[in-house]
Amino acid sequence: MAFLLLALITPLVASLLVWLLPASSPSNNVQGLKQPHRSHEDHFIWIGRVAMSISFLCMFVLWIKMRLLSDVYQFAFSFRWFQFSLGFHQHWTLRIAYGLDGLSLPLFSLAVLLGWIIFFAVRPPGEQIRVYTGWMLLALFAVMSSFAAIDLLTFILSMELTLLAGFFLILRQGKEQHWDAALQFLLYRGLASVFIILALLGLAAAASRGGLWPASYAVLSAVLFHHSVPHIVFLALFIGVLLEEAFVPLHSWFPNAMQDAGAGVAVLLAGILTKTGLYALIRFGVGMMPQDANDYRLLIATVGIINLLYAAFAAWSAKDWRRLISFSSISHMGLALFAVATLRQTGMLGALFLLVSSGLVSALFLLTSEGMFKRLHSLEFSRLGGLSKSMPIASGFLLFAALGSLGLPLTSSFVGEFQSIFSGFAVLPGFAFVALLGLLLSAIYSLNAIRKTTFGPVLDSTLMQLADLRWLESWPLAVLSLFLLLLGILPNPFAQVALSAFHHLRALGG
Amino acid sequence: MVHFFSHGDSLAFYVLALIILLSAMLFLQFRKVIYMALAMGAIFVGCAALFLLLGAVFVGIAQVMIYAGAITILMMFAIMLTNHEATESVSAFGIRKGLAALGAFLLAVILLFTIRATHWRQSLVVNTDTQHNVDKIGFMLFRQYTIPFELVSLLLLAALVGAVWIARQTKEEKQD
Amino acid sequence: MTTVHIPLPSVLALAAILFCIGLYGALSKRSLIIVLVSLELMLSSVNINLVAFSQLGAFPNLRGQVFSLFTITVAAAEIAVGFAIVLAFFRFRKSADADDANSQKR
Amino acid sequence: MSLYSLLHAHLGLTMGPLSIVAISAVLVMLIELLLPTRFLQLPVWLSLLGLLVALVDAFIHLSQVPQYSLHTLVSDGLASILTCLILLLSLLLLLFHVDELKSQTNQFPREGAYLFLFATAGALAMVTAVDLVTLYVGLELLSVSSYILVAMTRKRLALEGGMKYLVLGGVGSALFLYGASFIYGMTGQTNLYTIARMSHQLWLLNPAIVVLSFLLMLCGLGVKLSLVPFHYWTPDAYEGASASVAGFLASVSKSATFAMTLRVLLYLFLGSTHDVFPYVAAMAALTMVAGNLLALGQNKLRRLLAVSSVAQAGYLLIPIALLAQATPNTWPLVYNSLVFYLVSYSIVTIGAFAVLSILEQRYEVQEIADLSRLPRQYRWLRAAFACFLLGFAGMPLTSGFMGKLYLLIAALRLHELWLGVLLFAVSVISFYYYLKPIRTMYQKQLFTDNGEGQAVSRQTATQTVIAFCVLVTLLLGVWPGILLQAFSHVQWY
Repeated sequence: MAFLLLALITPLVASLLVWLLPASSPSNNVQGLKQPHRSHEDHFIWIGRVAMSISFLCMFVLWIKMRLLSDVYQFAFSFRWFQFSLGFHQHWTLRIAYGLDGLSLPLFSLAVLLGWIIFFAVRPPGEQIRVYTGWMLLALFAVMSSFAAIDLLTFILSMELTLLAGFFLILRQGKEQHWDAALQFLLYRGLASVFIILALLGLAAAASRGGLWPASYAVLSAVLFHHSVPHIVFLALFIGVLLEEAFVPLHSWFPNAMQDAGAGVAVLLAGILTKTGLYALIRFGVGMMPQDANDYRLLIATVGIINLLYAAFAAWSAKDWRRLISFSSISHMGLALFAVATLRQTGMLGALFLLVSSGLVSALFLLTSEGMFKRLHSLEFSRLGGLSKSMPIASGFLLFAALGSLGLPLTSSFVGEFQSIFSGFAVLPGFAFVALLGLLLSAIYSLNAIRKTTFGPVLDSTLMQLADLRWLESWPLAVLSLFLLLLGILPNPFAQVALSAFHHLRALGG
Repeated sequence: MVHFFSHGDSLAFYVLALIILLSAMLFLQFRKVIYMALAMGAIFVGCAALFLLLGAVFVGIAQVMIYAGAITILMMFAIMLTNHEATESVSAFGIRKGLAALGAFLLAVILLFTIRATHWRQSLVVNTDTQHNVDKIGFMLFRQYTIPFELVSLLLLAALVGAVWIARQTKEEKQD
Repeated sequence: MTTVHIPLPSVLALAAILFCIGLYGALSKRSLIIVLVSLELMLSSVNINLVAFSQLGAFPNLRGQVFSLFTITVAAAEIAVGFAIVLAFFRFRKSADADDANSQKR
Repeated sequence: MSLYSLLHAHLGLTMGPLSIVAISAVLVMLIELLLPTRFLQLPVWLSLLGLLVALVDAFIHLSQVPQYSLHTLVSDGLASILTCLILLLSLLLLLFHVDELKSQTNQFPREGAYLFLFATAGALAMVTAVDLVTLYVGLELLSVSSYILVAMTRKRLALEGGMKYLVLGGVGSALFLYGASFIYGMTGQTNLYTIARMSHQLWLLNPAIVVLSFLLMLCGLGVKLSLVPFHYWTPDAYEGASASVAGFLASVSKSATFAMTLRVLLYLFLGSTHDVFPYVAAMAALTMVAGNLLALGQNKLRRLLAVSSVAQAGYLLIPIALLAQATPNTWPLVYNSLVFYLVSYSIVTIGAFAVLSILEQRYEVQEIADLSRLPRQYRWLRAAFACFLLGFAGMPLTSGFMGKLYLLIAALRLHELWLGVLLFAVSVISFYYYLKPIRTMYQKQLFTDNGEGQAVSRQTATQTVIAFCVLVTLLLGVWPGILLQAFSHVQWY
């Protein structure tokens, strides 16, 4: 418990600290205009680094102390916040409650890991470090807390906090403000949270007995296992998830936000924020409304496959790396959605692997391409070419990311894709076959992009004079690659933990 | 229909109602503001007579004094002080006018229909308590309705102060 | 005179017609003074209702008459403020038309 | 008998704050008449003192057992909580009215101070009375004082706004009164408690008249609440009035009228039938949708706030519409959610208008686009305004979110899901227009103040009000328990 609390609270405290510390006046910097690495707001980013390192270490402890095959929420703690009165002697008590199980621990860890990497790998322009660090820490806290929440209200509030922090992160970067992208983010995700909140309140109302509304996950899933929920609740949740995950045809906010975002924000968006929706679908949809999930499995599978294919084609026709990365992330999430629709333990496991590895792969892609962007100020394929000669390390990481993305054995994506497709063949063979074709597409577009960027003809001589990634830039990439490999080679510990969560989703088949 | 004229009371009522409605028709018909105001005065006097007929003596007298007296006089002053040649436009079948007419007409239809459809329990024998009642009204005002009575006095004060402030001329305006 | 032989529905109908005429006047007339007086007409028809109920209703009592006294008083206060605003407004525009009091075109 | 023991007596409980406000109104009026013209601010400070005493009195008696006196006044939970709220709001409004008086552009007379008190007394009467006559007189006391307050600066827009408000408000009270006259006619009573006991019988005898009088009263109150088919006066009145008066219309007036609406509809009609309340639901839906759509096209700040208050009135109507499904067991839910949202909305409104008054006095901000003229160093003012706008929109961590969440929970609990869904859907739309001013404020081409703003004396009072409102908005957004906990001990009726 102490470690979970510590892991959660450090970013929050650090964020408050950043806001409370005075902003240093820019006048110090008038003399040294050309000092990209020594900024007057440097200490802020160090606050972020220290905070996330503490969380990162706590995460390891949590993994070690996690009891396998236990289907209760571990490290749980809660405190009462307030009550909504529902009538005479009828209350809805709202708690702030945290805990972890096999489903949330991997995603929680993904958030911690990527947050930690973000602070070491990305440095925003000097005058914005304070604002950026403050919001980023808050966003990380919010997303970690939404994974670790075991109470409806805690989840809802964390989701809303994510919205707020994400909005300001997208808005305040670079020289000018990105109102359109930020507003789009706010509207789409705001609408998503509207649907999800409605669904969750409907869930609580459906589970109410004698005027008491349960809000803790454990009680909810216990009560709801024996009672059916109106279909509209599940549909509201599903629509919310589609919006939240940027699924086709509700996806336009995601590539737009990614296009303008700085690298740190892009990693946050593609690596973590777009994973909350599927988490909610598994947690609430499959976990608490198994009957509805079963009734709508064809719909879910269809949407998943459509996304897989559409986003793969869109990624193929993308003109630059950012767009390709965003669509490839959507495509992976489509496969994960399909895996969820199989409603089998293997499928769920596959989906979870896909979520984590897609986060890792997107981050690896984004950070590597950011290294190129810093030197070239462009990520359009038409301006890249032959980088393997001048930037071998960067090209290597890019290639590795592409291989991870297309699901090469020994990477974690392989495990995910294999299990998803395997589970799919057992339940919905036709769909699984189409999904397999979609995976071929993903191989095509990733390798095509690699070919254009790293091999291919050198377009002009400036490309030849680029310096390769320095040690400071490349070690975070190495860490990411390491985790990608580790999960691919030794998936078992991870799978054991995850399976403990799926055991108690009793609705699932083999 | 026979009982219509079976009593002097109801005969008097229908005559009064006719007068009131006639004045109302004239009010709607007139174009000149001053005539409209006069028609309105006639309606108010008719209402006062109706109150007296119903036996509400105190209310009737109050109506004569306040409406037919004070308010009509005030209205005349207001018309004379502003543009006393003003007329309502003749043609104007504007949207506002049309909507207002439609709304008022619909409301009238609904009201009349509901009133007609309802069975009114009417007490034919009137309690003498309710007539020749000035002293009883006074008692009520100071017992059951003390609070609203006090509040109304506040209201009159506020209206007095406010009206004086808003309507008075400032020095600059006098120089114009 | 201890009984009043006036049919209650007729009185109510008269009040209803007057109320609607007042409503029409308040919403459609251009002269602000006439608009204000139309408001008074509406309140006056309410008074007819109250007095009628207080004498002819199912539960005849004096409350209705007291109520109508309050209405009359409040109406007087309201119209005083109204006329004051009309006068002040007239200084600006030399007009007391509702249309001129509508500088905001929606 | 000392004053203290008088206040503790049976009567003092129910009419203590009301009589304190009324008496101080008259006293201030007399003092103002005798005062030389150079004491501009003294009446306001005296009025503030009166309100403060009344607030303290109301607060001391907050947890007392409900009392009923003089056939008209009660001190049940709704009355005492709303009394506290109204006094607090008036206090805040008068406080920033002090700064308005100082400003040269405004020409607000010092008579305004006690007119505020008169209006507050009317509002207090509306929330404490359970008698149709008293309710009507209270409503009119509030309304007539408001008409005067709106028109008081005697500028062109003010007179127009006042006139429009007076005409439509007059129609509204006539409609309400007409409905009330039928209620009286059927029962021979004006007391809500007595009528409530007869209301079932009433329904059995003549349902058509019951429905008719319900609709008439609803429409009449709808004008005062600026519900949608009757909202035309709202933008004009808000635009013409000075900022504090507009804030008064949007907060005090609305709170009192909502409390009165709840009480009247509950006592008069819930005993007879639940079938009339769907009309309220329809009106709430219409107001929410139309109000939000109208607000999308507004370019002036004043009008934006005015139309947004129309939309907010739609949200506030939801609990009353929920009465259709409520049983005595769940009435507290209706009361709780309504009053919680009233508190949150009123505080946010007053904050917004306080910011607006600073903006208008210093930078003559009228249009939303003018906000870009704000100099760089007004960081706190901008943040406060953003906080209030987000509070209106219902952003998490502000009280608006908790208020809307509670409304939603109430709607779900009482099986009116569609109202809840509609509430959230239009809230999403509302983000668009509430973000417009924020967007303009935070655009990058901010400049530093070269002293070209109006030279205005320091507006300490207004700043205090703003700070207080921000604090409450955030506090209720983060920890609504303090208020909800208090509500759970309240005996609402």
